[in-house]
Amino acid sequence: MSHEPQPTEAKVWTPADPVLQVRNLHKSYQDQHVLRGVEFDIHQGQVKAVLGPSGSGKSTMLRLMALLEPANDGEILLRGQRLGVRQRGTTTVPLPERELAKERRDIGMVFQKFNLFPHLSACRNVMLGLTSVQNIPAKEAEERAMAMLERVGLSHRAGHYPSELSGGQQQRVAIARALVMNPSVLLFDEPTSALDPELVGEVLDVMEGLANDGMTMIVVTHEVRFARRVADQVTLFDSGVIVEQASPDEFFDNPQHQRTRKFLSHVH
Amino acid sequence: MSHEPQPTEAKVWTPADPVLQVRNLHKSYQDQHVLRGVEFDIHQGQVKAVLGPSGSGKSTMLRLMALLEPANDGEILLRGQRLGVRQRGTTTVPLPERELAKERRDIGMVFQKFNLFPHLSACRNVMLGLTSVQNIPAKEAEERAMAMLERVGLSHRAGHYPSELSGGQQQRVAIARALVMNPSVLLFDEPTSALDPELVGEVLDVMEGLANDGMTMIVVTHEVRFARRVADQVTLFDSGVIVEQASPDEFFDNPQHQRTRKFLSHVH
Amino acid sequence: SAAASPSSEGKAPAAAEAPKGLTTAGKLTLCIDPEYAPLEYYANGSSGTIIGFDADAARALAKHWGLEAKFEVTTFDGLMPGLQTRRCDAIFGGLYMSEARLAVADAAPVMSAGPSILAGPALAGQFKQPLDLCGRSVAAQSASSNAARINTLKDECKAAGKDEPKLTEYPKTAETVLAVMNGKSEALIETNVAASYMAAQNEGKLAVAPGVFETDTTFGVFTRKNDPISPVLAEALKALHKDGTLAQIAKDNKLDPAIVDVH
Amino acid sequence: MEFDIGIFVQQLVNPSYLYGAFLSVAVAVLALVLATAVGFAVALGRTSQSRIAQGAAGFYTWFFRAIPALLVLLIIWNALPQLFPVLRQEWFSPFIAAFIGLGIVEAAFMAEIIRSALLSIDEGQNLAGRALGMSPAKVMVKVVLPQAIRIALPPTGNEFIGLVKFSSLASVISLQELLTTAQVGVNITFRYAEYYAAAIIYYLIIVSLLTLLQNYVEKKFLWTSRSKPKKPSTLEPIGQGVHA
Amino acid sequence: MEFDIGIFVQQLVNPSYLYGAFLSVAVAVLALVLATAVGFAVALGRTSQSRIAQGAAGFYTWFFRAIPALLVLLIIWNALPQLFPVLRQEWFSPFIAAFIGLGIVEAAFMAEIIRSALLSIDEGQNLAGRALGMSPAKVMVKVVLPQAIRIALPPTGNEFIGLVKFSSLASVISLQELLTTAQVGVNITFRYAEYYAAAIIYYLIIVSLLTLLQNYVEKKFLWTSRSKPKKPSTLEPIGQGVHA
Ligand SMILES: Nc1ncnc2c1ncn2[C@@H]1O[C@H](COP(=O)(O)OP(=O)(O)OP(=O)(O)O)[C@@H](O)[C@H]1O
Ligand SMILES: Nc1ncnc2c1ncn2[C@@H]1O[C@H](COP(=O)(O)OP(=O)(O)OP(=O)(O)O)[C@@H](O)[C@H]1O
Ligand SMILES: [Mg+2]
Ligand SMILES: [Mg+2]
Repeated sequence: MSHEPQPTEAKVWTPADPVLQVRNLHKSYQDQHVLRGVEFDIHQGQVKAVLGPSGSGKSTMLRLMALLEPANDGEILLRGQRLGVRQRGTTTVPLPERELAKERRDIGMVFQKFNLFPHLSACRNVMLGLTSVQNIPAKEAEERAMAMLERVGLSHRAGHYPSELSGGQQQRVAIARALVMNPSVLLFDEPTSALDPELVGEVLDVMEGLANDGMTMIVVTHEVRFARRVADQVTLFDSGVIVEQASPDEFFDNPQHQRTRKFLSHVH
Repeated sequence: MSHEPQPTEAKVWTPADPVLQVRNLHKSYQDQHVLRGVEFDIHQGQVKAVLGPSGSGKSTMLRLMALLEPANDGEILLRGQRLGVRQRGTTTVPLPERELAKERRDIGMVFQKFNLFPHLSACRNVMLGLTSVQNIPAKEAEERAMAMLERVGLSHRAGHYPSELSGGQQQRVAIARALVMNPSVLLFDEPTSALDPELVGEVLDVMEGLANDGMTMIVVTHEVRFARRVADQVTLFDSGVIVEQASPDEFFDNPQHQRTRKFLSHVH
Repeated sequence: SAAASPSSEGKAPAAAEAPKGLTTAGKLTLCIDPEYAPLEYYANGSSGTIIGFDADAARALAKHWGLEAKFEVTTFDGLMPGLQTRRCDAIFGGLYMSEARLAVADAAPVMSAGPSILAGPALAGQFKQPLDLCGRSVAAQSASSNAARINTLKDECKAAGKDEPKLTEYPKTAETVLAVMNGKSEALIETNVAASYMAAQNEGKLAVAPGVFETDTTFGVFTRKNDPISPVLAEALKALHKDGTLAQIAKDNKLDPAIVDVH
Repeated sequence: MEFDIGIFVQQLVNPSYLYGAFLSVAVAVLALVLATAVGFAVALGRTSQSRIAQGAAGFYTWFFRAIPALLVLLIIWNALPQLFPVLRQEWFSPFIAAFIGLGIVEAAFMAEIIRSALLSIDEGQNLAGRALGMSPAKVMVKVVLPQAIRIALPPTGNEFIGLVKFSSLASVISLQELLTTAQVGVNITFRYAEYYAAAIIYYLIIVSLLTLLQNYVEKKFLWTSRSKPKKPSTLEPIGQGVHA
Repeated sequence: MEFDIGIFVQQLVNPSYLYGAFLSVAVAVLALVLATAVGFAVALGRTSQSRIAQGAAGFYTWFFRAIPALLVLLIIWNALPQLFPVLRQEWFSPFIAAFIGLGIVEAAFMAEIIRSALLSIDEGQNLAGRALGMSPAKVMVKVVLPQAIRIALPPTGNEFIGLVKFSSLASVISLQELLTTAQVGVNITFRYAEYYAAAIIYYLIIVSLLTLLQNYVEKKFLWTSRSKPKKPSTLEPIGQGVHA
């Protein structure tokens, strides 16, 4: 850790501090200002549900947190350490792609469309990060992958290819693939909205299990019942800013903002 | 009308009789028996909501009713007239494709993925049936198409192409396209399940308007609130047969069958 | 320079009886591949009238019968099929009368010819006899009798205890010239009449090595096998030779008149 | 032998090159028209229910995919007239034989392009058309074909450019198109560099013009109410094609 | 002149045809390997951020799409050795010049095939790979390429069949492959029907074998745990290709 005093990490991080902090995050595409100063914290073991209308920037925020795209401004701190940049003298410069790749291992991501690798079996999908990023020998990687598939209830499908799995099964494999890397935070981008209604449950069940096991999670979702039951905190996102942030009961039963009430009347 | 007494149309049809009757409908694909004796009636101006798990044969039933595929067995009667076949002596033979095309005009269909013609503007999508099937002059067809677009609230988008419309707008154009042919029955196959949650409302609103205007409609949907508010009758479909058929209140609040209760616990 | 044949300026002999069954009535149609100077080629390189010894001789032949000459332009590959499909009555194309060809078509001799060796001016002087080519790389037009001659030379070299010549075959004569000028091959073998023309066109770069090979083969005018035209045409060519027409045409095309003495 | 700019320029403005280029393009256009018509029939055959139609169409594509176009040209020009005396007449010129021969071979490739374009149209389009009461033929003409054309356009454009270069094969049946014009000149004058350079210039111009035309036509098929295209246009369209 | 079955059969078993066929296939294989390597670089250039790389790659495809392969072969064989004396040596055989020349031209087409295959891979694949912490190169090798290969396989197979027929162009630089073998025979004997028929048989056999090979390889890329293929296999794969 740097001994130079730095603006946002003035004090040493302790486990009581938020594991992930987002400060004043901004992102623009061409002339479109998509994120306009997003700020929040999440503590170890917390589950945060993010709601918001289409186009409000939810996916963009997750991509930035997963270091898949650079922010235009603002900071993301993991255990007090700023991600995606390094200090050079008094200026911060973006990390080169190789260094970014290393930091990404600590943050897992699950996508709306699963994004499984179609040319690899379920087991090999889960193994790939271990063998090609962590350089773990194939045999050990396979054992760990199988254990993770067991955890999402799919060890009997390990040899099947994504095209042979239902949507719900694919998403569970995708969760196992992210989980096996042992990330500090797991990000979910509408993990069930590409699924048939009957398949949603099996994925939400797996996610609820993770939450109970103490995984730190940020979940963009439209599943109100899930948010109410599993989340520690629910957030409404609109036009690139956080409008409301509250406990599930507060959020759904006693929203403070007009915008939240309007949104809930659509989705609820 | 034939003077020979025929098994299923023994009596002359009167407006008090069901406008559409489905009798003992069977359909198999290869070794899969998808529809296994579907039976129901629908009266003029009624709205029937069809629920059921994925793969239960809902879409197949609609395709058969729209005469897009032949049934293996059973009958579909429109105003007492059997569709899709003609009597030759004592045997019934399937109609040739040209005759089928004529009968299809009387039954409109709205698809889950809209299936608008991407190479035609919204207005021309609606016009095509008039000009190329009913041989109506372009000028008159355009007027009627514009009136229909007005009805679904899209006359200001008439010149736009499908790729330039939102999903909700596309589905409304698709409804106008079916409606302009002046069908006796309108079939909907999960008309909102390909839409973003925020766009569902505008399509359901249009459909509710149609129902209020007295359109006879069969709607396969997962939108429980819509089914409850708009439908006259709700049907649960499972494994190719109708399991339960009741008024919305009966269906949702007091289902008779175990299968219905199980299904509702998932979707509700 | 379409030569006026002597028969056109001197006393015109009464036209001999024209053969029957011509492709086009009143015309003598000839398949020709006008890419072979100085026997047949376009006046302007790639366009214009077809000129050269063969072209002039064909015109004289037609005139002999009181007909008009008509050229059916074909590639080399298309000459024989053109004859077979009756697109033309005969081929005037600088074709050797080889045994294999005589098995499928008739031919009447029109000029004597033989292989000649072309090389850079310095090297050309060193070639005096066929065995001087042993161990050398030689370019030839593919499927030509000249290429076949190099193949027989291989055995002769071996018998003489020397290295075989290395033969490379190209589809067109122009590419054989290029091969020598680029140093891909040391020499090229080409029919004597065409060889002189090539040397003239590429003066300073290519020279003929004179007298390496005997002039022991014959160019013929080909007709369909056992076609009634065949004997008539042979007679006519004899007549044109006898009255000096062919010799004059050779002279007009800057060829040695002696080459038409094939009867 | 040095590059003689004078000869090069003289060839560049030589009308016989222009005429050769015209022949190349004309043969290519007619061959493509023929290939599209035959290819459409073959494509329908391959997607048809009838076993016989499938077999015949399959044989056609197999056979003409395997045979070099050069051989087909030689056969059409040299062998067919022996069987059909009508082909010995004056009208059966190298030009006609060339476009028919190239068209017949190209049809095997166009059939595959058209087939995969037809197959790529979503089945829902067919359903929607039939649900409106359109006859199968109407659905094909009004709904499927306009969309299939858009998909078939880029590869067809590439095939067309291929055909232009390909027409040089017709020199074997004595059609003196662009490349042959240069080759004949070379055979007499031995001025390789100048003659071939002139031909290259012509090819570059022709293909560039055709590519611009292709981009223009493709833009017509973007199906937007705005006039500005969605994709940036480049000189080279996506997809592969013939080359010669 | 009648068709002489004896001569036909004699040609069919003539080892020089077999050798010519071998040369055709060998030139095609090496040209395709070269074209894939160069084409991959050009495809990366065209999708790169750098203006210069884009321009250079764009120029390459434009130029070699326009120029007939015949001219490229003539230039490589005749002009390049004048500039680079090393090419005047013995090792620079017609065979080597042929596969380099055809490979360079074909690279322009392979570049487009590879580019569109790379572009067709869903961006989500890239995201998922990077989210796991893979470096861009790893993502390319482990995630994108295996999927792009599957998409590029059918058109590449077609290009390969085209190259086999195409290798006959190399007769212009004195490579005597299959078609040239037949042509030479025809010019010596004038027996065109028998010789060309023998060549046709060879082409049909070669292309049929290659098509079977292509189907076999494509089945390997179906990515199912079952061994049975999902799609019915046919002799002709979808997509277009070169033809000669
Ligand atoms: N790579 C990009 N380039 C340009 N604009 C983009 C890009 N990604 C997102 N946008 C724009 O940013 C805005 C926010 O998009 P984002 O996907 O983050 O929204 P979202 O809240 O996830 O919406 P949804 O619920 O539809 O997924 C949108 O207007 C979108 O068009
Ligand atoms: N054309 C077809 N060929 C073969 N099988 C088919 C075909 N169409 C449907 N099926 C099969 O018939 C069964 C019923 O399909 P159908 O699409 O009617 O179900 P569904 O109730 O509409 O389901 P969903 O809610 O997923 O749309 C499925 O198992 C499906 O695989
Ligand atoms: Mg999103
Ligand atoms: Mg369905």
